Amino acid sequence: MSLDTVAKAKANPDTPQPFAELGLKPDEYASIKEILGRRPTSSELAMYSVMWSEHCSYKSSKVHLKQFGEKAVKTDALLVGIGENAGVVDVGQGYAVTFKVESHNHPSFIEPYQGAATGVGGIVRDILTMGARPIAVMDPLRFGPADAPDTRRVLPGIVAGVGGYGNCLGLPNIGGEVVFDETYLGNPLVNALCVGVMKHSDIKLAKAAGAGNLVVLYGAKTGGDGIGGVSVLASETFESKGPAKRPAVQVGDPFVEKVLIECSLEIFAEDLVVGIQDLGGAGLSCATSELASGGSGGMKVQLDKVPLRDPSLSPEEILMSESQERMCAIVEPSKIDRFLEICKKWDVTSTVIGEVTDGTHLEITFNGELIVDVPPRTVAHDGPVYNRPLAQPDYINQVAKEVINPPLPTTAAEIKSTMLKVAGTPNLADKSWITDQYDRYVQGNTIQSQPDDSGMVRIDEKTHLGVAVATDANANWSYLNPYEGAKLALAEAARNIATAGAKPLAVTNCLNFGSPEDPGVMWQFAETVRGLADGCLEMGLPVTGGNVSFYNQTGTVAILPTPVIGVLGVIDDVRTRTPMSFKDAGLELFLLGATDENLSGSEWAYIHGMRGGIAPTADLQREMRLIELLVAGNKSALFTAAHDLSQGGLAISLIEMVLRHNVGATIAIDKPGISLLSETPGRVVVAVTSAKVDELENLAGKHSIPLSKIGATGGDSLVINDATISLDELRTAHTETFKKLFG
Amino acid sequence: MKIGVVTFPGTLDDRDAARAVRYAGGEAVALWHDDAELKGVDAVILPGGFSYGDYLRCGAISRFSPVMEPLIAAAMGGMPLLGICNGFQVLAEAHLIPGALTRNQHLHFLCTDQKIRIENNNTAWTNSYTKDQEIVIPLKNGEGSYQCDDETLKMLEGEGRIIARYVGENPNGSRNLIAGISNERGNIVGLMPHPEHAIDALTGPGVDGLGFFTSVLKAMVK
Amino acid sequence: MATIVVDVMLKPEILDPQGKAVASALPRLGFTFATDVRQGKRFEITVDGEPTAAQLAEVEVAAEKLLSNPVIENFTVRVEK
Amino acid sequence: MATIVVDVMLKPEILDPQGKAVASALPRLGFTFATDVRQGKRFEITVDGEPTAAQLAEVEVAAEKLLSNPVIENFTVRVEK
Ligand SMILES: Nc1ncnc2c1ncn2[C@@H]1O[C@H](COP(=O)(O)OP(=O)(O)O)[C@@H](O)[C@H]1O
Ligand SMILES: [Mg+2]
Repeated sequence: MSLDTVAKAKANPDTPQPFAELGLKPDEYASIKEILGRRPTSSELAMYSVMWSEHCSYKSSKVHLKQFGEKAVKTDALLVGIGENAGVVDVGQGYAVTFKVESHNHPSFIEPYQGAATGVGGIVRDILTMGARPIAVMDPLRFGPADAPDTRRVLPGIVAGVGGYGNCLGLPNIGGEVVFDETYLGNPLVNALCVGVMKHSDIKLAKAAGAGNLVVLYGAKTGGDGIGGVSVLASETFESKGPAKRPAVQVGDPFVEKVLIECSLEIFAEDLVVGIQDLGGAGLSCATSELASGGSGGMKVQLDKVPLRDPSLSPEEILMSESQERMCAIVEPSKIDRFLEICKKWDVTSTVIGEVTDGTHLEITFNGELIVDVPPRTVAHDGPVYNRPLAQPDYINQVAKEVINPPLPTTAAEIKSTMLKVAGTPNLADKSWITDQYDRYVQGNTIQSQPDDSGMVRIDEKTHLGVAVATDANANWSYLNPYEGAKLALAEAARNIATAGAKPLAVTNCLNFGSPEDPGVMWQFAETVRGLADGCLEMGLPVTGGNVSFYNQTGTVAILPTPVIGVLGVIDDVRTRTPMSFKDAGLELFLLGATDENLSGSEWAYIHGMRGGIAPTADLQREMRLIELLVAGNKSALFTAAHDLSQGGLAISLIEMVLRHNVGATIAIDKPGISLLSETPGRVVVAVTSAKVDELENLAGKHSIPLSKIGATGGDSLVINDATISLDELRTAHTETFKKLFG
Repeated sequence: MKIGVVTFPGTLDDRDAARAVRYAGGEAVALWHDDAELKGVDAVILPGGFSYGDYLRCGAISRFSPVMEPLIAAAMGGMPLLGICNGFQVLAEAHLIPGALTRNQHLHFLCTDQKIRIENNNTAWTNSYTKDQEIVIPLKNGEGSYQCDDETLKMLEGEGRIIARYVGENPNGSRNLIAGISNERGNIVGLMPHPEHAIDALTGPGVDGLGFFTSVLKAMVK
Repeated sequence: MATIVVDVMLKPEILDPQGKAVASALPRLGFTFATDVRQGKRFEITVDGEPTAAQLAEVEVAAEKLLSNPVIENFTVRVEK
Repeated sequence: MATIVVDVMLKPEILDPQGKAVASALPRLGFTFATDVRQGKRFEITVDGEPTAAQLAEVEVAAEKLLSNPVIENFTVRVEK
């Protein structure tokens, strides 16, 4: 079969086409024919099939995600909302910040290093595309059991990939998560978050406006990367002359991306582009159709002009290729020379591949023959929408009946052994084995990074303005109650920012779930979105963007529902941030927030193989009062330190605080088992000087947050009631776990 | 005092190095790898990063950049030249200082707050420190293990050209715990850890790194 | 004592950033002979005595399992000299 | 079209942490054939037509100047097949 053209499609309407192999349903194929009034050409079929895939079209999630828009609070702080590559938030002083989290789960299971590396590369390009300079990355990760052989294959590779790519780009890694659970064994989660900063006037959008403007492809050459999976079939079906199997794995070139970033920022600074789009999933199919539909719809592209790394690629493959490190810009003819000159300076390949027209169709030719002629919106935005059946799974009511009663320590010996166990359990142990492989210093603006509650970067050296970001997901709670789980993760992320004194401003999310074709999973998903949307509305925080990753399951077993929530906040003067720990003896330690019996879904229950029970209910009004208290206390320099309580409860928070600067503490608490191990949300440990205790009491009273004194700092041990654990012992337990597991 | 900071494609810590120069009271001048031009600077810093992606060998490709020609000539003539991390690797590849930097023994990238001891405070870049002063500055690299033959090592030791040594456990397998060395004259220094990330306690482990930059300003006054 | 050599190269269709960097550095230094450069790994494995067929078979397995990543790389095994 | 291969290995006296890591991983996987492993680089350089003597001499120069670092590495150049 030679080149399939629009003319041939009209002449031979009945040529059979491999739509099913490309993942399209018969009715989806039928609606393509209806849109076009003829059968699609093979290139059009390629475009529709990738753009209408779950990954690109959000066809199963769309009906739910629209709540983020519908329920959203109206806020002037949101400069660009959901729908663009990433949302943009006003952080004051003329600065805007953009941030987004995305998944690269499946590729990272197949090839951990490259999968994770290209995950970082992809999210960074999303941020760059908005016109922003990327300034930091984070990496929420999930793995199978820490001691499983496959985790030993997957984890070091993923960590090396995140570091290998991010370090080479010069982006400080300012935080992330590492959680182990057996449901992730065949489905590790690699979520990557990037933050970027720009001036308001620098915001760029993906739109191809202005007839006569040029379409420029720049960056790496196009190869056969990522035309894998379903598309391997496609390339066989399309009879390319190339290698029988196109690589399903994409290999990243972080050096090319670093140069692409600097080159693009120079181009933006001279205001040389009208619109811009990165090439991510679905490659050119996505970039051209999205740019065109961002404008009037008219665009002409000469596909044979695309610079190829592999000359054997067919037009269909060029359209579908997911080769990394490419961007597509719309440039006015008067500015093209300067554009190409800057590309040359950076040694970046750039090619004019087409132009914007005043028509309404995206027309793509190959060697002069018309192979695509479509209304671009139908490719980019009008994909199928499914209202998938959903049903509360049976396990929900079953696990709710389970009694969660792990053994609780009472004697001094039990308290000590519990603390050492908590310090060393993989989910709570020191993560430096991982984070030491990431550059946290580059750019010289990192104020907080691991092991702080949130990452914080300075964005203006003169005014000291900064932003803080935290990501959180509590999959155990989401499993028990996805609605509450989402709200609780939101609250936790917001709290993690507020402990440092930053004011939460905006939310991003990456929703990792099993198969949407499973009504139970779909219910988990719907409940999660409803919870997050309700939570954001209540807290007055807009969702600025996010990502959905479905089909994370091994056979019929889905991963725990894992909504990773990222919250971004602003702090006017980073020099005044509240640190997570103390350097001095003689400070008083208080707990903000009351402790109930919340062992369901706790790490202590997980350690004892207990998964059921009833998740806590999120009290967002209380969370907001706590956040206000923390921000107000920071403003008045009340706190010497503040640290959030979450997974692992008070036990691990105390451990982290005393080990940070090697200053111990003496703690006196009632019911030590529950006090140490319960994971009641909405709690923070703060350290204040004795002179500030009154002020703290007043502030807590004013915000109606329970306050209890739990101890004081000092010494070279952590003393809890009559149990004494030396810091050395505690440190060994906390730090040896990862070294033992991963070498 | 003008101090040039070279940017190669893939350089990352150029802005940090320029900031450090400013903090020390100097004027930072940006130099571009492709211009064989030193713009009248009094000293030059080759900053850290992954120039040319660290492909082939770290520093191997950058070492042939046009800016290197006038730079090598100037440095041979006594102009102070500091190579930090990737810059150290460029100096070694250009054979301005002996030895080579190889893969960390543990094969991982390592970012950590590292204690080092300043063993020679008679160079253009270390005269602000006292001899044997111990300081903490970030170390961050994947190929920071200093290697050379026995003869070179003996020479470096004998001539006091090991300007800084790691204190405590060897972080990367460097011979004799070498963190930094100088040329014979003491104007060219290669240093693996990053003083430019330790000039402000807000953003680094402390301010111990500032001395490298104040040193060169003093050296030039002399 | 003999040396078994395992050469590991990225599959031809996989992007090779290192080879690419070398290929573009060569002409800058005035070397114009190369139309393409690929960079891979070479393992020199020392074994006692002459390598047996069984040993070589074992090396093949090790090359597949440990020395290469079959998702993106090919390898060859041979005895040197 | 021919392929010129340049093999670059660390000099025997230079520490080779990658080779060492492989050597110690092999027995853990049950492979006992190796008494030592060294890891180096292999460059496959594609040239148009049959390589000439002049070209090979040029490759030698490039190998010495760019592809290897003589302080720590040795190299060999040969035409494959
Ligand atoms: N994959 C990772 N990358 C970077 N930082 C991480 C990663 N995993 C954990 N961290 C950091 O380690 C610290 C402790 O992690 P964790 O216990 O999960 O925090 P929290 O309980 O506040 O959610 C945090 O600063 C977190 O950002
Ligand atoms: Mg926290």
